[in-house]
Amino acid sequence: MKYPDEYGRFGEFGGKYVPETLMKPLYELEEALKDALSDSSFQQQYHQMLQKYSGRPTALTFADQLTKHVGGANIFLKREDLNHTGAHKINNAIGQALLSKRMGKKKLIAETGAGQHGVASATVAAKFGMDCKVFMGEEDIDRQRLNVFRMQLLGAEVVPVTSGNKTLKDAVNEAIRYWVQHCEDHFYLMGSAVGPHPYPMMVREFQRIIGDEAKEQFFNEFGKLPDVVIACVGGGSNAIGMFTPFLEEDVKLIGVEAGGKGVETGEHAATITKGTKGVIHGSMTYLLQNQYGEIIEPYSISAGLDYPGVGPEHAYLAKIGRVVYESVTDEEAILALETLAKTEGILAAIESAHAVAKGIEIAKTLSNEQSILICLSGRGDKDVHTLMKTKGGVENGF
Amino acid sequence: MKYPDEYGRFGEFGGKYVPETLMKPLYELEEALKDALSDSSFQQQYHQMLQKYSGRPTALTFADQLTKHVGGANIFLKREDLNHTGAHKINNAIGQALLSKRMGKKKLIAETGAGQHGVASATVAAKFGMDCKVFMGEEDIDRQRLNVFRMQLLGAEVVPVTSGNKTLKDAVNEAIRYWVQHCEDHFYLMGSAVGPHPYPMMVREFQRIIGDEAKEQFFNEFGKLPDVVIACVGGGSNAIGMFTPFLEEDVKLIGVEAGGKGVETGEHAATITKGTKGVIHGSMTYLLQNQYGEIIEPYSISAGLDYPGVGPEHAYLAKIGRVVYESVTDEEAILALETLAKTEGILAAIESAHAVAKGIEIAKTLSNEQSILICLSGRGDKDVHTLMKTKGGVENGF
Amino acid sequence: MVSNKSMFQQFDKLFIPFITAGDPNEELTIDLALILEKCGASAIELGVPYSDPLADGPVIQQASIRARRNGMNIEKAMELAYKMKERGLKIPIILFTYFNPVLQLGEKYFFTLMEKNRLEGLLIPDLPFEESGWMRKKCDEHGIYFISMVAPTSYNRIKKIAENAAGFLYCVSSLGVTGERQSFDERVSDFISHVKKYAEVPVAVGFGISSNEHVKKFFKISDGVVVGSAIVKQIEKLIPLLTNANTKQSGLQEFERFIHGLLH
Amino acid sequence: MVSNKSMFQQFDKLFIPFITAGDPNEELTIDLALILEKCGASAIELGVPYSDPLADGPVIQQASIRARRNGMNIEKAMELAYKMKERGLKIPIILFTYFNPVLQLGEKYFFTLMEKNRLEGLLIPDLPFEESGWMRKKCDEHGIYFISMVAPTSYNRIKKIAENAAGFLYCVSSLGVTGERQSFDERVSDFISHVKKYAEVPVAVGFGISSNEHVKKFFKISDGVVVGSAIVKQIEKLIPLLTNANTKQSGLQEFERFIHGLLH
Ligand SMILES: Cc1ncc(COP(=O)(O)O)c(C=O)c1O
Ligand SMILES: Cc1ncc(COP(=O)(O)O)c(C=O)c1O
Repeated sequence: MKYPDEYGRFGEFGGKYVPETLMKPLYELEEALKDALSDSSFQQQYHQMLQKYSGRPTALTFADQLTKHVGGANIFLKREDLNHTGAHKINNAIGQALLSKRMGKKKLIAETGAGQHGVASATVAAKFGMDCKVFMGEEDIDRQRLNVFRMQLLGAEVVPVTSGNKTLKDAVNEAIRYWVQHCEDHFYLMGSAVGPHPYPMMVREFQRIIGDEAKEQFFNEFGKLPDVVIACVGGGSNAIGMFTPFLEEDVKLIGVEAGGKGVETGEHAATITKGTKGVIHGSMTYLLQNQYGEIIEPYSISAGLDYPGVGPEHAYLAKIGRVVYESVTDEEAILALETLAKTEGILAAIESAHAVAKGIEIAKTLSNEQSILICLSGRGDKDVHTLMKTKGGVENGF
Repeated sequence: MKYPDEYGRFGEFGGKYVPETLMKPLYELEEALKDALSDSSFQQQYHQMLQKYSGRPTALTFADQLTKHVGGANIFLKREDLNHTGAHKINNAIGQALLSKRMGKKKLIAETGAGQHGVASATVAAKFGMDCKVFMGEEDIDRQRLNVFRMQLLGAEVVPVTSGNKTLKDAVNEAIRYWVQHCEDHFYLMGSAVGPHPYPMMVREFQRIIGDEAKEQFFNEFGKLPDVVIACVGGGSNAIGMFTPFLEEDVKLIGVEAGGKGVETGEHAATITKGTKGVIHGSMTYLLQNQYGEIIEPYSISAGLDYPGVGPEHAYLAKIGRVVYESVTDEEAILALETLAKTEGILAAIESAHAVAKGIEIAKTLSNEQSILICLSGRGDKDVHTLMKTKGGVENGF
Repeated sequence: MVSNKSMFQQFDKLFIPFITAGDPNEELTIDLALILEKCGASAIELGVPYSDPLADGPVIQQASIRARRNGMNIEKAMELAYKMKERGLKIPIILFTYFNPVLQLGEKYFFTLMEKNRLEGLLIPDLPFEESGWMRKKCDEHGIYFISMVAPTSYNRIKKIAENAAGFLYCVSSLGVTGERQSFDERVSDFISHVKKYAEVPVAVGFGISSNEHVKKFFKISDGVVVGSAIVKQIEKLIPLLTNANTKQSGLQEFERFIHGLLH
Repeated sequence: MVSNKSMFQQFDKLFIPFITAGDPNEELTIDLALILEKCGASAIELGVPYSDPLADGPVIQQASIRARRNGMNIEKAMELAYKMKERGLKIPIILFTYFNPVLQLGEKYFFTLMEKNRLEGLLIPDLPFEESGWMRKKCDEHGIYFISMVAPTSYNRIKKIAENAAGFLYCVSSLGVTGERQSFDERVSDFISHVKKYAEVPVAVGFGISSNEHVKKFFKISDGVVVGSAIVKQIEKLIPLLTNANTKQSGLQEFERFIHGLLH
C-alpha cells in the first residue's frame, strides 16, 4: 500500500489533528502497530482468535434466490453477520485489543453509537481480562437499552455522555477527552476507520481480512474475481476492509452511504456525497458541516451509519475516483432488507441493507455472466425493534 | 448405530404413537430419509448449505479465561451460537427442508416455543422458496414478539395456538393436527429430537454434525478426546447431536435438564430426572405427567428447555446409564451465563448456560490435565430481555 | 376371543355416537347416553377427556376442557360406564381414550377397571396397528373389542388392519382431526368399498359426519356411522338448558329431536 | 517575521486569561476583557465557540453552548476582537479556535479577517506541530503569532516545538482537557524547566490553574499562566448579575475582585 504516508495522509486527507498531549500516544501506537503487523507471532495470535473465537472464515454465500428474484448479475454475500457478536466490528476489536495487550495497556476506552462497537469492545475486554469503559451518548443509551445491558453483562462500564447532542459524535469527543487524560495506561479502541493516524490505517489492516477472505473464496470457486464489490459506509471500516484487496484489481468498487430521508432533504448521513472537506475527530476528511465548520448532526435510520464524518481513506478514494460512493435512502434500505429476508432467509443489519439495496439496483443492469459481491457487514437482530416500529408491528399483521 | 429398530424404538422408547392417518406419511418420510442419507449428492447438498450458508464448521473455542477462573479441567466450547440464526436449530432445519424439497413437498409446518426453531424454519423456507406455517402458542407469541416479527419478516405465517395452555406443547399438538389434515403436500419440520419415528432419528442425523465436528477438531488439536462432554437437554436435539459420535468412546456424557426453581418444587422441566414413562407427541419416553397420564406444564426460565417430554433416545440412554442426566436451576444457569459473559465475552442462550453451569461444577472436580467439552447451543441475544427483567435492568446499575 | 367378530347383531345402519365423559357433568352424560340408545344408537363411544387430545378438533377439545374442569379423568370415565349400565343402558360402551392415560393406569389395573365397569370396547386413536399388537392381544384375552381405524392414507395397510379388526372397523372419512365437515371427497366411496373388501367386521365411517344428508350417504355405502363433533356441539349448545333443573327436561327433549333429525 | 519573538515586552508574570467570545453576550465579553486588562492581563485568549470542542472540559463546553445559542461563530468572534480594540483594549488578542472553522473560512479570507480585526495571535489546540507547518508559515507572513503547545507527553518533541514557537509557548500543565484541577503532579516543575531550556519565547503554563496558590506557584517556575475554566466558571456564576442592567456594574465589580484575588 502506498499510503498513508509518514504523516498518516491519504493524499490530502487523514493526518493527526489532535491536542499535543495525544501526539506521543499516537506515535507509540504507530510504532507498536508497525512492529506487531510485521511480527508473525502477533499475526498468528490475531488469526487464531478470529478463527477459534469469532468463527472465521465467514461464509461466502451465493444468494441464488435473490439473484433469481432480481434477474441480472449473480449476487454473493460476504457473511460478516456470522461473526461472534454479529458484525465485522469484532475483527477490529480483536486486533486492537491484542495490540493493546502487547503494549502492556490493560484498560480499554471505546465509543459507541448503537452499541455494536461497544459490545465488540466489551467482548474482547472480557476475553482478554481487560477493563473497558464505553462512552455512549445519553440519547443512544435510551434508544439502545438492550445493547447497554449486553455491555454491562460483559463486564464493561457504560459511561453516559451528556455533552453536545448526546449521540455518537459526542461519545467520540468524550472518549477522546477521557483518553487525553488517561493516555498513559489506557488504549483507545476506535470502532471505525476514522480518527487520527494511525487509526484509519490500523482499522483497515484489522478489517482487510474481510476482503482477503472473500477474494480468495471467490477466486477458488470461480477462478476469477467479481465484477463489482459493494459495501456500506458509516465510518467506513467494513468497506475499507472489503475494498483493500481489490483496489489494484479491475473490479468496480461502490461504497454506499446512508441517504436517510433523501440527500436533498438535509436529513441524511451521506458524508462523501454531500459533505465538504474538513477536520473531524482528528482527521482531515469529508464531513457534514455548516459554513462555520460546525458539525451538523447526521440522520439515518441505521445507527451505525449515522456518523457525520468518514474515514480519510474513503475521502481519498472518492477524490481519485477509484471508488464510487452513492447513497441509499432509509426506505430503499428497508425494502432491500425485507427482500433479502424473504428470498434468502437472512436478516441483515439495516446498515448492511444499504449495500444490498445498491447491489440489487446494480445487478439489474448487468448480465448473468457477471457477479456482484456484497459485504453483509452485520446481522439485523439488533434492528428488529426499529423495523417493528417502522412497519407498525405484529398487530398490523406484518 | 444399532437403534432405533425397525419400529423406531430405542429399547422400550420411541415408536410411532400417532393417528392412523399419519402412518403412511411417516413411512414415506422414513423411506425418503433412508434414501437421502445414503445418497452422496444429498449429503453434499446438506454439507454445502451448512458451510456456505450457515457458516459451518462452527468454532471450537478454548475458554481459557473461564478455565482460569474456575480452576480445574480445561473447558472447551463448541460454538453453535455462531450458526446462522444463532443456534444449532438451523442444522436440523436445513436437513429437513432439503429432504422436504427432495420429496417434492414445498410447504413446511413447524412448531415453536420461544421462536428459535420457528425462525430457523422460516429461514430455510425463505432460502428454499417454500411456504412456511409456524404454530406458536398465544402465550408465547405475547412473550416473544420480536421473534414473531422475525418470522414474519422472513415470510412465514405465524399461526396463533389458543388450545391448551397456549404454549409449546399445544403448538406441537396443533401442528400435528394441521399436519394430519395436510400431510399429502406438507412436510412437518420438527424442531427437536422428539415426536414419532423417524423424527428422533432424523433430527439426530441432522444434528450429529455438532459432535462430528467437535470430535475431529478436538482430536486434531490434542490427539485425544475430551474427558467429559456436556449439553443441555430440552427436546434433546443439540445434546444428541453432540453425544452421538462419542457414544462408543470412553467419554463421560452429561445431559443437563432445566431444574427451574428446583426439582423439588415441582416448577421445573427436568423430564428425565423427575418424569415418568409415557407417550407424548407420538413417542414413548419420559415426561412430566400426573397419575392419569395428563401432561403437566413444565417450567423453566429458558423457553427452549421448557418442554414436558424428551427425545426417546435420551430416555433410552438414561435407562441404560450411558448418559447421566442432571439438572441445573434457573439461578445456577443465570449465574453461569454471567460468569461466561464476563470471562469469555460470550453471551450464551439461557438454555446453553445450563450446560455451562454443569461444566463449571464438574471442572472444579477435575485436574488441569483433563478436558470438558460443552455444547454452546445458541447465543443469548434473544434472552437479553429476560435477563434484564431478572436482574432489574439498566436502572439498577447492572 | 373377540377378534374378527362384530360387536353388533345387526350388520348395517349402525349409529355409533361419541360423547365426552363428564360433559357437561356425570349425570347428564348418562342421561344423554340413554337418549342416544333410545334414538337407536348401536353403541356409545365414551370419550375420556385428555390434556393433549391431538387427534381432536376444537369441538371435542372444548368438551375435554369442560369435563376436566369438572374433575373427570380416565378412572371416573370408566366408572361412568358402569353407572350407565346401572341406569339401564343396554348397548355396548366403547372407551375412547388416548394411549397415555391407559399406560399410566398400568395393564392390570386398566383391564380390571374395564371389566369391572362393564366396558365392551376400546378405541385408542394414537395407537396404530404397529404399536397395538400387545394391546389387541390383551383385549382379546379380556373379551374386549379393540377398535381399529383405517384412514384414506392407509393404502396397503388396509388389508392387514381390516383382517385383524374386532368389533367394527372405524373408517376415517378424510384427512384431519375430528370435527364437522361440509362435504366429503369424491374418493371416499372408493375408499370405503376398498376397505369393505377386507373387513370381516362391520365398517363404520367417522370424522366430520354432521348432517342427516351425511348419515344417509354413509348408511348407503358403509355399515354405519360414528358421529362425534356434531353431537358434542349440540350438547355444548344445550348446556344452559341441561344444567338448569327447571329446563333440563326440555334440554333433553331438544337433544332427542336433534338426534332424531340427524338419523331420519 | 514573528517567529521566535515574544509577543510581550515583559518576559515574566504573564497573565493570559481565556474567555469565550459571546459568553454571556458580545457586549459583556468586551466589558470582561477590559476588566482583565485593567487587572493586568498580558493578552486575551478569545475562544471561538465550537460544536465539538474536544480539548475542552465541561466548563468551557458550557460556555461554548451559551455563546452558540447567542449566534456566535468564528466570524463574529473575530469581529468582536475588533470591537474590543475599538473600546480601547490595548493588550494583544489571541484567537483560540479549533482548526475546522478556520479551514472552512479558507486561508485568504481567514487572514483577511485576522488582520482587519486586529488579532495578534492564533491558537489552534487540535493543530499539532506536524500539521501546522503551513499555518505557522502563513501566520508568520501575516505577522500573527501562532501559539504552540507542549504537553507532559511531548518528550523529545519539546525541542522542536519550543524552537519554532512564536509569541509564547503554551505549556500544558498535565494530562487531560481544559478544566480546573485541585493540584498538580510533582513532575510539572521538571517539565517546565525542561521546556524553558529550549524556548526563546516566554513559557506560560495552562490547564487547570484555578487558584491564587496555583498562580503563585507557576509565576515562580514559569513565565506566566493561562487561566481559562476558572474564569469562565466565575463568569457563568455571575451571569444573573451581569445580564441584568440594574446589577451589571456590581457583577463586573465582583468579577474584578475575583481576578484580583486570583493574582494577588
Ligand atoms: C453492521 C454494521 N455495518 C456497518 C456499520 C458501519 O460502520 P463501518 O462503516 O465502520 O463499517 C456498523 C456500525 O455500527 C454496523 O454495526
Ligand atoms: C439455544 C438452544 N439450546 C437448546 C435448546 C433446546 O432444544 P434441544 O434440546 O432440542 O437442543 C433450544 C430450543 O429452542 C435452544 O434454542
